[in-house]
Amino acid sequence: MKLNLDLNVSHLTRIEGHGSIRVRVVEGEVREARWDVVESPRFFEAMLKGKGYRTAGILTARICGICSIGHCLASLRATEQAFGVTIPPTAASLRLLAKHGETLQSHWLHLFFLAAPDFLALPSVIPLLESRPELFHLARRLRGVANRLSDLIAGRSTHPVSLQPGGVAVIPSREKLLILGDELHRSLEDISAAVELFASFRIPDFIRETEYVSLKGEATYPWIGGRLLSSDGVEGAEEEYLRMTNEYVVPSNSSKWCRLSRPSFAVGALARFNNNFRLLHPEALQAAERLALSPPCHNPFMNNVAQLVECVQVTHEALRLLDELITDPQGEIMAPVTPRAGVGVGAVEVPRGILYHCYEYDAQGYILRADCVIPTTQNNANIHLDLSALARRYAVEGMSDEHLELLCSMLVRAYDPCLSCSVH
Amino acid sequence: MNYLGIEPVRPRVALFSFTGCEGCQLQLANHEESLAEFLAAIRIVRFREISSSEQGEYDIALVEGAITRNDEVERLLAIRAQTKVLVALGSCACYGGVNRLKNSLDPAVMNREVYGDLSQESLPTRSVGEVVTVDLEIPGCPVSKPEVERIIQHLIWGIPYSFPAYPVCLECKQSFTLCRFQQGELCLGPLTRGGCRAICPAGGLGCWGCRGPAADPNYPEFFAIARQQGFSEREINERLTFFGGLEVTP
Amino acid sequence: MTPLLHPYDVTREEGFRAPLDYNRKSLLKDVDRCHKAEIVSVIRLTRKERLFHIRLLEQGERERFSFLPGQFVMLELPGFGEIPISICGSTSQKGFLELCIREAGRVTTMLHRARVGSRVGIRGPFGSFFPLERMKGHDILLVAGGLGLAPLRAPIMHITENRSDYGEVRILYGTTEPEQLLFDYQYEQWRRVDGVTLSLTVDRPDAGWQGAVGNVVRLLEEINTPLEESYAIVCGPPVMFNSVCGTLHSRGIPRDRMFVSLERRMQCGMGKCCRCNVGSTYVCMDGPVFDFWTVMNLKEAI
Amino acid sequence: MLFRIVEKMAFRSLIQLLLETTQVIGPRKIAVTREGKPVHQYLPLSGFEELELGYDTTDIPAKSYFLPYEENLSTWSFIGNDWTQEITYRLQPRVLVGLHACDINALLKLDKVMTREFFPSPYYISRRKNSFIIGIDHEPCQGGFCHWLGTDSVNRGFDLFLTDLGDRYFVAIDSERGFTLLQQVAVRLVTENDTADYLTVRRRIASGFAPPLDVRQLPRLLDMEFDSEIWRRWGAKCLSCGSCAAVCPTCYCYGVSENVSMDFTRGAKVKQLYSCTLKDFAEVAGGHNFRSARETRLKYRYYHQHRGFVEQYDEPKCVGCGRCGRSCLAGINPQEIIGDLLATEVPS
Ligand SMILES: Cc1cc2nc3c(=O)[nH]c(=O)nc-3n(C[C@H](O)[C@H](O)[C@H](O)COP(=O)(O)OP(=O)(O)OC[C@H]3O[C@@H](n4cnc5c(N)ncnc54)[C@H](O)[C@@H]3O)c2cc1C
Ligand code: SF4
Ligand code: SF4
Ligand code: SF4
Repeated sequence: MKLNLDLNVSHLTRIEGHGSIRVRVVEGEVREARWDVVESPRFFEAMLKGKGYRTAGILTARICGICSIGHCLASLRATEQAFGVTIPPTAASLRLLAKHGETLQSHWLHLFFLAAPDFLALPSVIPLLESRPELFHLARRLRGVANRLSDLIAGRSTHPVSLQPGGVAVIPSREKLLILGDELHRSLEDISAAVELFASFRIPDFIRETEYVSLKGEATYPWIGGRLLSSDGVEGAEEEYLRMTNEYVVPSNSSKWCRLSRPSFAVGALARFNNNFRLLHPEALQAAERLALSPPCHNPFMNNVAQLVECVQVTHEALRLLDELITDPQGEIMAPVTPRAGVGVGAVEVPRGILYHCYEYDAQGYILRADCVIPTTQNNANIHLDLSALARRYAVEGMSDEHLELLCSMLVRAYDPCLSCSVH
Repeated sequence: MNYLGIEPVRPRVALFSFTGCEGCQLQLANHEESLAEFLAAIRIVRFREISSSEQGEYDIALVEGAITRNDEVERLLAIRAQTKVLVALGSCACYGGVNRLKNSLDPAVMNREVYGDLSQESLPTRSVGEVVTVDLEIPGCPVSKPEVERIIQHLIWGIPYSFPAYPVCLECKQSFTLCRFQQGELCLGPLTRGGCRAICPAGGLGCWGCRGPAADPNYPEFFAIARQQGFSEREINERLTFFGGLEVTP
Repeated sequence: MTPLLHPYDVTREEGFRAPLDYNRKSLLKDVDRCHKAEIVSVIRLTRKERLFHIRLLEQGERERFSFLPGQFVMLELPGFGEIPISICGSTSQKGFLELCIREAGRVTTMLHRARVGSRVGIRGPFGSFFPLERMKGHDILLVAGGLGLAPLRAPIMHITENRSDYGEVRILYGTTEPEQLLFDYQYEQWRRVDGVTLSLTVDRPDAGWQGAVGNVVRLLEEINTPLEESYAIVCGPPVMFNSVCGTLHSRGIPRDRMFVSLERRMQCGMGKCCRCNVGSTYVCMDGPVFDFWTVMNLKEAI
Repeated sequence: MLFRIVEKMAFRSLIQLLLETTQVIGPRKIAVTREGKPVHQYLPLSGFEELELGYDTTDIPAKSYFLPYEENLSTWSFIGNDWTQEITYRLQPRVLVGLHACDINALLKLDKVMTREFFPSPYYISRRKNSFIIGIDHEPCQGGFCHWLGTDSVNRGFDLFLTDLGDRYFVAIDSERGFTLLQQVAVRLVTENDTADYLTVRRRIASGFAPPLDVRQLPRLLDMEFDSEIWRRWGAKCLSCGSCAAVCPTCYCYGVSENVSMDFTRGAKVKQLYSCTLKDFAEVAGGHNFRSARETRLKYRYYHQHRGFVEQYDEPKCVGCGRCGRSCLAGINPQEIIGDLLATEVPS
């Protein structure tokens, strides 16, 4: 049993943004187990006020360099809901493709660049270039396809250009779609290799009963819009997002916290998996089985695995969408947009969980009020409580300081937190 | 490459991020075709976003993000004191970027709106160059990785790099893209420094000016054109202030 | 299916693959291919200027290569760029070029780091030349400012090597500071040639400076023999042209007997890129050497 | 020159036949402007249906198929202290169909610069000779002034040239390969009837033009008006964006830059078409700029078009297609500038 411990990880590495971990055990008792976001606050909600509706999606993309497509899509959806615009089906397919590109590039980034080094006992992927080049190139290839998918559909993988109010502005040529489909198809083999790699990792075995919140899929695994669902049984419409999030400010944190049925809840790949696993593609289910992930799973470290399962899912979905776009004659991609006064909410499953944008517009299409609730914000309280539980369990078991520090860091990383987002 | 008898040095590169979206850092991990070569040409000694390793000294500091808090000012001063070359990476670092939009708001009101009674420290946004001396600015939101690669090569060789002097329009035409103005949209292409291959107009969006001004921007004529094409002062200025690098209408 | 149109291969054109000689301008050749050459020695002239001795590697190319004083080559640093540089050595050196280069930007900085033995590319020679044939039997005035001595060195060498063909030869050279004087190790040699005089001047003398002080125009004023039958060659920064040529004209030299070498941005040397274009004139083809009357007619030439 | 008649259906088969083995480039509609005007560009066709021969004009000329906006002049491989240089030229034939007289005249002017006298360009020549050109007669386009410059018709520089006679084309044949290719489909000899119809069409086209300005004085006027306030007035508007030269079918000036791959083993020498209106066009190392003022740069563009080229080749470089004026956001257009220089109103 461990009597005293003072763990202080300031500016945790291999996560997006600046956050710190603090665990203090005094005489065998966990006195403090904190997760604090110290990122500089950015005030996007205030900046959005008074901006025109065409600016909103472009501005909010800049909240996050990793999930800019997701922010842009949530923003566009909020705007379109407020104006009562329905985008053409082809545009919806293209948006979903862009979204899949982002999910893939973000998940691969997290899995290989941020999470994997812990399992391989390395500080980063860079040394792999010399020690295990095949792994480095596997990661490089997988991210490459993902980025090219987003680039092709959204015009650019970071800070998209073609996603605009009413639909999408351009549709890539048939030839380019074909080339990309081919490439994506060929990446399936690499994905299998990634699944095998992660199957060989020892994922820490740690369970804490958690409430999981995500979009509720109807016929397909959910990504953009729809009803909201919690694993504790709370359900709501997209517009009722406030009821599902209950944001509040905590001292010494530039990011907010959230709660629902319990003091904390979790969003992200594991939440989506737990709530919607029935809608997964057979190949994705098979990967889940190979990776020993089965619902409901309450091990936060398994979020990594859920992300990998989603990579399989999304690649197959993207292949199907590409196929449809190639075989079906392409229709309209832009619906007319006329501003009107109103409120709109857009909920989108971004890589780290469910993201909400809500805008109130005046009749000319200028924003009167904006609210964005970000996945990491929703996870903060849960990370905090997980840390306490983890510390309690392992500190008391007498784990070494270094090992505990690693485990705490891995726990936070498993959530793939995005702190620039969280202080938007 | 041992060319001309010159052995290329592998500079030690450190990455630091301040207020921003970390998208520019992320670009460094992108461009997969040449990622391995890129990582072999330099020695990354600090890259918090993807690496836990932190080793000693560095020759080049790539600084991303704008400066909006006192602790950031202190960190930045320490970096300046340690590095030979300080590069502002991305529009936030070069111009303050979108973060600058908050400078026109009342800080107290803004803080209350977002954080209620538990207000947060936040200074008016400054670019990196407004706080310390900057050796090189690489604008872009996000930066273009091929361009960053070229610039890193120039730093390795120790020879001057020059950005295109021409505005976005040239590459826009050269990409067979239809002028956004012809489609009835506003575009800052005529004012903005080229080199991005006019990626936004090609994607169906006017240019928002992320790369700052071209060599000889003709502001008066641009304002005249934008007004004559029916864009309101509000629209024009919303666009011109967006990334903080351009002038606004008088 | 047999294609309806036949491919055309330009490299099959007659003579396309025959050895490349840039003096034969009208032939269809792969004109962007450069002769490979080696830096055989580097001499530091000043802080910013070095003299590079460059030798074409291939013997045939070495034998074919011939130039006239005033012409330039495009010096290629593969991967870095290609720049126009006047040949500043003697026309009697075969396939062996002397280039005096100032560290100014991308390519030149890189070149200044190059070691002996490095391989560069040479295309050329290009451009017009000083009409030394026409000048035979006349007095010659060579006026240079700053880096302008580099293009002047080729005619100086030609004249000293063919001394009996020319009358009095006066070299007037000025720089801002004494330490910027190029080729100072050769002044004694030039001065010892019969009938050649060399006068130097600087704007800002240092403690050890014993020569004249001020602009090169001052040196001109000191000449008190008649100049009407002289030819003049003037090289230096554009601001120098008007004052020097103006003074020379007032001393009786017709404008079409004074020659200057113009500098413009150049990317090809072959009258294609237009960067050196002044109106209808390509500095790379019709120049860089022009008589002063032509220059006056080229709007904005200086 | 030989002449034949081709039925429209036969012409269609000819294009389809070509499409099976060869890249075919022709005017395709890519968008409509906010005023609802269709925009056409010369682009590779995937089927005959995409070809819109009745187009008014294209925003971008056919130039880029002969002088690409960006091209690799050579590539380098570095081996230790040594290097090798590799240069390739176009080998594949292709067809350009639907070029108007101005675009073919533009090629004839480029031919003068690129194929004659000094340093013929193998890059250009290989593309030119690998291009099979089918031109077409058309009604005067909006904003063109080719008839001021005598480029509204063309007698050389193409393989086939069509004139639309309703159900059939009157075809002028100017090359052996054009004549041979035409044998692939049913053609017939020209009858008196065809000739009469052809002349009617040509008369109709000619009558569609507004009266031209007389531009013969331009070379001298450009010298005389070198310091004119005309340039200050127009120059103040110029955005130095280079669009005018980019869309000009005869502007050929360029810049060269070289690059090295990230692993330092390969390099390339890349040519990019440039424009004399761009700020650093005449800038040299050390920062001196021979044309630092906008008005000077704009003036030189006109100087090269209407004086420099005339001095060299006895004809202006401009073909009067009007593209530079149409693409200029600042409304700087050759008709008005020429009008100002001639101190004449421009007839509309
Ligand atoms: C006919 C002629 C003869 C010359 N002779 C000499 C000589 O003997 N010694 C010498 O030191 N310099 C000479 N120069 C100038 C020399 O060409 C430039 O200093 C050189 O091009 C600078 O290249 P950079 O890449 O170092 O500079 P950067 O500023 O990096 O220039 C980039 C590119 O711009 C072009 N460029 C820039 N400046 C010039 C310029 N002045 N002239 C032409 N192109 C330019 C080149 O393509 C160059 O690669 C001559 C120029 C001309 C036109
Ligand atoms: S779209 Fe923008 S960048 Fe492109 S030509 Fe028009 S104004 Fe210039
Ligand atoms: S087009 Fe404009 S906004 Fe877009 S990348 Fe280029 S400079 Fe930036
Ligand atoms: S004339 Fe017009 S198109 Fe040409 S550079 Fe000036 S503004 Fe651009």
